[in-house]
Amino acid sequence: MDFDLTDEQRLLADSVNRFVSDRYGDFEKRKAYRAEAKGYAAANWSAMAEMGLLGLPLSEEQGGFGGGPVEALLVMEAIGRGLVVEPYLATVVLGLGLLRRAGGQEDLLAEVAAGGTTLAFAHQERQARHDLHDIATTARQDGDAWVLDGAKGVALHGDSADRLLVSARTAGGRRDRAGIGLFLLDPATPGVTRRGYATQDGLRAAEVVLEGARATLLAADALPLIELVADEAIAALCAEAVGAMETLRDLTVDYLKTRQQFGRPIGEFQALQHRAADMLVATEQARSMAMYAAMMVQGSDPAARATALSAAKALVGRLADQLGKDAIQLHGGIAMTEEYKAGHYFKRLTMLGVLFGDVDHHIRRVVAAGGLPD
Amino acid sequence: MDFDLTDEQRLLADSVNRFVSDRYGDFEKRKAYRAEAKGYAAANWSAMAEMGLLGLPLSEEQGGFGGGPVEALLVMEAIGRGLVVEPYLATVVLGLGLLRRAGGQEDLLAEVAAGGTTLAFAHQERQARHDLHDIATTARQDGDAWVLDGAKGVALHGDSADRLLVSARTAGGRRDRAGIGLFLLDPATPGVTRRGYATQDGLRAAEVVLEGARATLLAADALPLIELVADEAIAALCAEAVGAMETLRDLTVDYLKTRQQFGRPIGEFQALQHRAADMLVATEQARSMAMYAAMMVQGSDPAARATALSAAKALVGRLADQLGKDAIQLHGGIAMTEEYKAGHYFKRLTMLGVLFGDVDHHIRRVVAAGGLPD
Amino acid sequence: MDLRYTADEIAFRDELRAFFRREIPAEIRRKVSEGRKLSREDIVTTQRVLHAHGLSVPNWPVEWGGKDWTPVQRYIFSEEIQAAAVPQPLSFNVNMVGPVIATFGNAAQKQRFLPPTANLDIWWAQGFSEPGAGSDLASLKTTARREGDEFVVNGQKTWTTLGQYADWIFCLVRTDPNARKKQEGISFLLIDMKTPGITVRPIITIDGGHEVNEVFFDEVKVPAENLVGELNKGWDYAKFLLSNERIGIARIGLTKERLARVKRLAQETPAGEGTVWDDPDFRRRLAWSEIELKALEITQMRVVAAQRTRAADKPDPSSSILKIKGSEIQQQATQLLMEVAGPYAMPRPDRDEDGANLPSVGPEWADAAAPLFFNYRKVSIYGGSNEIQRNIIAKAFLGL
Amino acid sequence: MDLRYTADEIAFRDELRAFFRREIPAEIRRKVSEGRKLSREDIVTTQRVLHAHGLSVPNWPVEWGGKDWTPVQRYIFSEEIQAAAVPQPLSFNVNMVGPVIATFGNAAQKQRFLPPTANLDIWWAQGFSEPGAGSDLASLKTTARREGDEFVVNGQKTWTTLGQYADWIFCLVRTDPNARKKQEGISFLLIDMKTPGITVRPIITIDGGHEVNEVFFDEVKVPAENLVGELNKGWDYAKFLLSNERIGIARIGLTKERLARVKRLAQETPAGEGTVWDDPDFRRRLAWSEIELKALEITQMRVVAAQRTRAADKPDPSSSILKIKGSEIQQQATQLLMEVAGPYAMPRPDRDEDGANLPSVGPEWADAAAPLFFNYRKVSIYGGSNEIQRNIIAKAFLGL
Repeated sequence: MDFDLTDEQRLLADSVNRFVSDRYGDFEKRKAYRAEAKGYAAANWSAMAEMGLLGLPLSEEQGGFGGGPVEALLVMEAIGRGLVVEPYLATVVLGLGLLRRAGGQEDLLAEVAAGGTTLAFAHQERQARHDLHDIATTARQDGDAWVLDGAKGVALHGDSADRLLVSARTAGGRRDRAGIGLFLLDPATPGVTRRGYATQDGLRAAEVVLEGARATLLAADALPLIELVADEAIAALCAEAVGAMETLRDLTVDYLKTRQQFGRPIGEFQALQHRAADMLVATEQARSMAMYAAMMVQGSDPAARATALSAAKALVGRLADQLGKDAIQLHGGIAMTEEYKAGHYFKRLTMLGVLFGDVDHHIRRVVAAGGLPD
Repeated sequence: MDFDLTDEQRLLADSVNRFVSDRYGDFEKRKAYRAEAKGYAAANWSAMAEMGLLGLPLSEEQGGFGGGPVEALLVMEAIGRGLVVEPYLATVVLGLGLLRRAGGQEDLLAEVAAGGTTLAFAHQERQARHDLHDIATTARQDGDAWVLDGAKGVALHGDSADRLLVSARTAGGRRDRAGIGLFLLDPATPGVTRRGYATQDGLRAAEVVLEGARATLLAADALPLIELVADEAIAALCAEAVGAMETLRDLTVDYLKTRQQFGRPIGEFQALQHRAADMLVATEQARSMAMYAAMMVQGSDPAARATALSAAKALVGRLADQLGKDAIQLHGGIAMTEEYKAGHYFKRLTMLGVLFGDVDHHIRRVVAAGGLPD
Repeated sequence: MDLRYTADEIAFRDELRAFFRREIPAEIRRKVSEGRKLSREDIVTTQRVLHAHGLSVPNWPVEWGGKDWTPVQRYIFSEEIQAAAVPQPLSFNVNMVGPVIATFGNAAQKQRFLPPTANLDIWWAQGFSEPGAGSDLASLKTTARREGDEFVVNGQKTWTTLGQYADWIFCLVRTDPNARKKQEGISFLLIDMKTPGITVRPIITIDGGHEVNEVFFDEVKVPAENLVGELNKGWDYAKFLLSNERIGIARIGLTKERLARVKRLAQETPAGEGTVWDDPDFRRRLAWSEIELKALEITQMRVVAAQRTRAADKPDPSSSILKIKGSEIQQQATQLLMEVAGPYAMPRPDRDEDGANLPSVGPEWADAAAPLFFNYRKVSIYGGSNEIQRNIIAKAFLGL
Repeated sequence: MDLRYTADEIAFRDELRAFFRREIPAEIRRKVSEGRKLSREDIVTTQRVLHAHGLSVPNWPVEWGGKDWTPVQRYIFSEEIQAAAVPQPLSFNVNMVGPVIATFGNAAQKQRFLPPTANLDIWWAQGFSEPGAGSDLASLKTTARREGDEFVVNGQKTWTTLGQYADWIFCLVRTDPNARKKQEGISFLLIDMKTPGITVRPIITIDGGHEVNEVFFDEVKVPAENLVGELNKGWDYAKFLLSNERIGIARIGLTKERLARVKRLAQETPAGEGTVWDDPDFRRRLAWSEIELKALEITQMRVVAAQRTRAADKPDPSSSILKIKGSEIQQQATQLLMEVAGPYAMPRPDRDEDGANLPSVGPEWADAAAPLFFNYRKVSIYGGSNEIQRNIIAKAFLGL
């Protein structure tokens, strides 16, 4: 058992943290990034490519670092601390997570790692809510290609992605686990309509309508792969939440020290001190659970992995929800303003709670499994 | 809408409150009452009879006061304040509640009201948990009498009661709603074995084994009656909980004012002040819910009544649990000692939470009903 | 004791119920129900309909348009107007400045201000909060110095709700900077928003809405006749006003309506093989909110009933209880709604060039769910934060 | 970073696991598992078995019987001994007075006390708490005045856990009543419980148990050679001792075992058509406890790992986190068990004339459920209440 980072990991953490503090230390910059055409900063994306972050999970032969869950944790925690708006989750965690395992797209992997191509995963459907296997979009074979029909929603950064990874049903009924294929799609293909929009936390997403859109099959019966990558995304989101929680807690504690009321810093009021202490406890418990997620996402038994990741998502979700609310409350009115940082962390934490299943959804899965795996 | 007590109600409240403060104001006396043969004070019971409390729900023709849920609420709240150990719930709320409605036992009603006879309701069975309709004890007819076989548990004050009201199945399967009869039984009858014991909150209860015990049928298909009286018991327990919560809160606030630590009364610490404030909020919310219970237990629709009473039991249970724990915590070690009052209130509140169904049981019923009645 | 309404009370309730649904435009009520922002016109239209039927200021003295209702009738009015999702008469006018003028103003002020205040011909804003003051309201710094027949006002107010619509603002200003206690030396001044030297700057909140403002005063000249009551006694009037403000702060009727709506939408929103409503965890949490709300409703009824007999100056913890629990349950309701929306709580539709919303991405109601959740964090902060309410309970009622 | 055990660590764990189950009597382990009271003999027997195998005092210096384990090995030992429901070596001996004597005692004291302390030939009690002191430990009033070769001790200690079994007691006593700060002028004294003038009075707790005591000192004569370390430096030794006390205070292994037992019993306890385990609400709450415990387990591992590198005098919030969350989850486990018992949590079997329990009324385990729940309220009070822990986090770590 070893909690120390390796030298490589420490180097990675240092460079990501430096990137985040350079580019996001001034919160005003984030507003400018969001105002760019794609909703994030092209220059930041290039910088991430140069640092090797975009090829992180690829093997060395593929031009990457062979980074695993611990490396993902380090990057995502920093992303959480800065409320980074670039499409790292969409392109690297989800996109490359699927693409590198589906195989057969080595050139595209290299383009993504180089920062030239971004990816998005169009999987979610409106009726499905949080059930990954609930897919109504259909795929029928037409010669070598496949033709997709259906509608996908809330595809993260799907508005600006250069390639879409799309799940569609090649066989079976809407809620069957078998018969879900994974496809690669150029959004410029005829029959693809995208509606992009901002999300409540200041990132971007898209609705994607597919009407006879031609696509390439990456993997048949891809649900196990999709579930694995969704679990990796959950681990990443847990780490991002920890980073955001930590920053929001520090922001709150700083505010308590400086804000004067009734002639003294409000941080001298014991009731507020205890709330701040609970924020520290929550952050540390969430951090432990994010580590658990990183550890368990590597497990060989998919059922145990799924239960463990659900447990992590549920607990981090619950802790983040409470910490976010407490941060707003302890700040008072100032945190209700768009100008101030705290509200943006709160909103991101709230949306992290929704992404890939909310607390209810995940605790229900743990209950159905009879509790945590040994 | 009227929250004022009538003159009669005010008189009743005054006299019960006086009784409780006279007889239970000195907490040491309670220990002495519990040490008497029946686990409560014979003299207190006589006094309650003289005050007319034991005939409270009987009509004036039956020698009572025609007291309804509001009168029961006033009495039970006072009982909660004093942690009264006499078998009021067992004999008056449950016993008379069943007996007076089953009819045909006018002499016995009068004896109970006069204090000469106590009652207990032996209904609970071990496999049934909180389900009132789960009855395995059987009754078969033998001439005019009925013969009972089975086992009943945790019959409140069943060890000392002069007469037992027993539910038993005359027809149907263990969990059928139909076919449950209500019987009257003299515990001296051959075939009745009682094992009495103290309960964790210092009251008494009994296990009752029935082996060919002969009994009188009071009511056939009695489940609706049993459910009504159980709902009345729930309303009474809610009121008792409010009385106990109020006293425990006052005890805690007094302690905070007097206990010195770090050179000042601990009640000056804001974190403890806020916990005490929450105890006040909880008490008032519980009081409101006990009133709701008293109002709704009179309703004509049994389904709406059951849902409302479940809601009351669930909320009061949750509030009492939290308040009890907070009271112990705010006191610190002293409240962990048997000598000090607070722990006894905590224990009673804990057991009130178990009696007639715990929080989980009742919130589940509200959920199954789709929410509160209009 | 009888918690049921009398026949007369039921008749009164049914009459109001029918009136609200008949007279107030359905589109306005739908906005309230969905937690969407109301326009200035929505609020003005509603209040004028109420006023035309003598229902805009029932809590005022009868001679100025009030009603001689029992506390129970007032309670029913307040609950029914919320349950019908009718925008309540503008609180700044009806619960705040109106009663202050009616009670402490002179005859000329009453004559001049009360009728247009009741009909919302004057839209009032509240100028109490200042930057840095927060819950310590009395530490305000905005000054008014007397110069001849005028006061000259300098300073800044903040969190001025709907100040962008306001015609007039009632302000607490410091008229005696040398008073021994900070509560002394404060006066209550009525200021025309059109007076030169006043600047209103919007504060955009985390839900993206423009509901509150900063208001700057730079050498603003106010006729001395706009002083309400006595000089340096403004704190007394403010306390009177704040105790009125807490009336209805629990917003039980509105929350009840919102929870019913959550239930309806959960039953309509697909999830797995069925709908969100099939999820017992969701239903359990909704049930807890309903139950807590029921308890609070009865608590509020008890407060109403006690108003007849309670001495006005006796400390009463009930308004603090209503504030704490009422805000908590309001917040729960917004969170439950957001959970029904699920992933479709995420989109925040862009606006077109004119600032109008583009069509919804998900179900129309789902767009508003997360912003409402964000926005409602305010209800445990404003009106004396829930921490301040716990201080009040501990000190004034428990004697700690 | 790798949260998995190495092969060596797994071998170490498996060896301990087998050892505990093989060498410690099953009846004793069953008592621990069920939360029943242990007799003095149970604890002595266990510790002597451990001592015979060199495992009673692994945290001591090697020359006095300790083990040169890595932090991870220590962690594994602590978890496995709890998971096997083995009574832990008596904390007063092993974690408290032993390390103090080994670190601050003189050679004669080490020689005299350490071997019998390790083998539980001496049963130690802790004489720190006093009536009225509570969390303000340093305000203690028990005095020791020097008279020739002796100290004469007067005063009272309280909450003396298992003091009824004690052979010796280690006490904080005030030796300089005129010291400027209350933390100064305190000394650390070892006292033979058989000395005339000592009276032990039981405190019965709300679960009906006799676990704690009051200890009175009336002109008790203690040889001066029983002073540990320097005169008036006792507070330093006490702080050293208390930081050791918090090792393992979260009792994660034990709680894990208890939650597993709750699960088993829920599966065996009938309810409706099935068992308690069929109730998703119950399972959900159990799952939350399991999940929170998992997070805490990793937090504890992180603390263990950090011990290698952390400066000993640097403030560390982790022991406070372990205390707060550990006590909360321990309490949850006892409440879940009580809920499984249902109505059969109520009976409290009478005792016969000899004080022995009569047979259980319900299932045997159910008898102990409510008393354990009551008793475990203590874990958020003792060892520095959870409120004190929050103060520590706020002040020492957050700088508030």
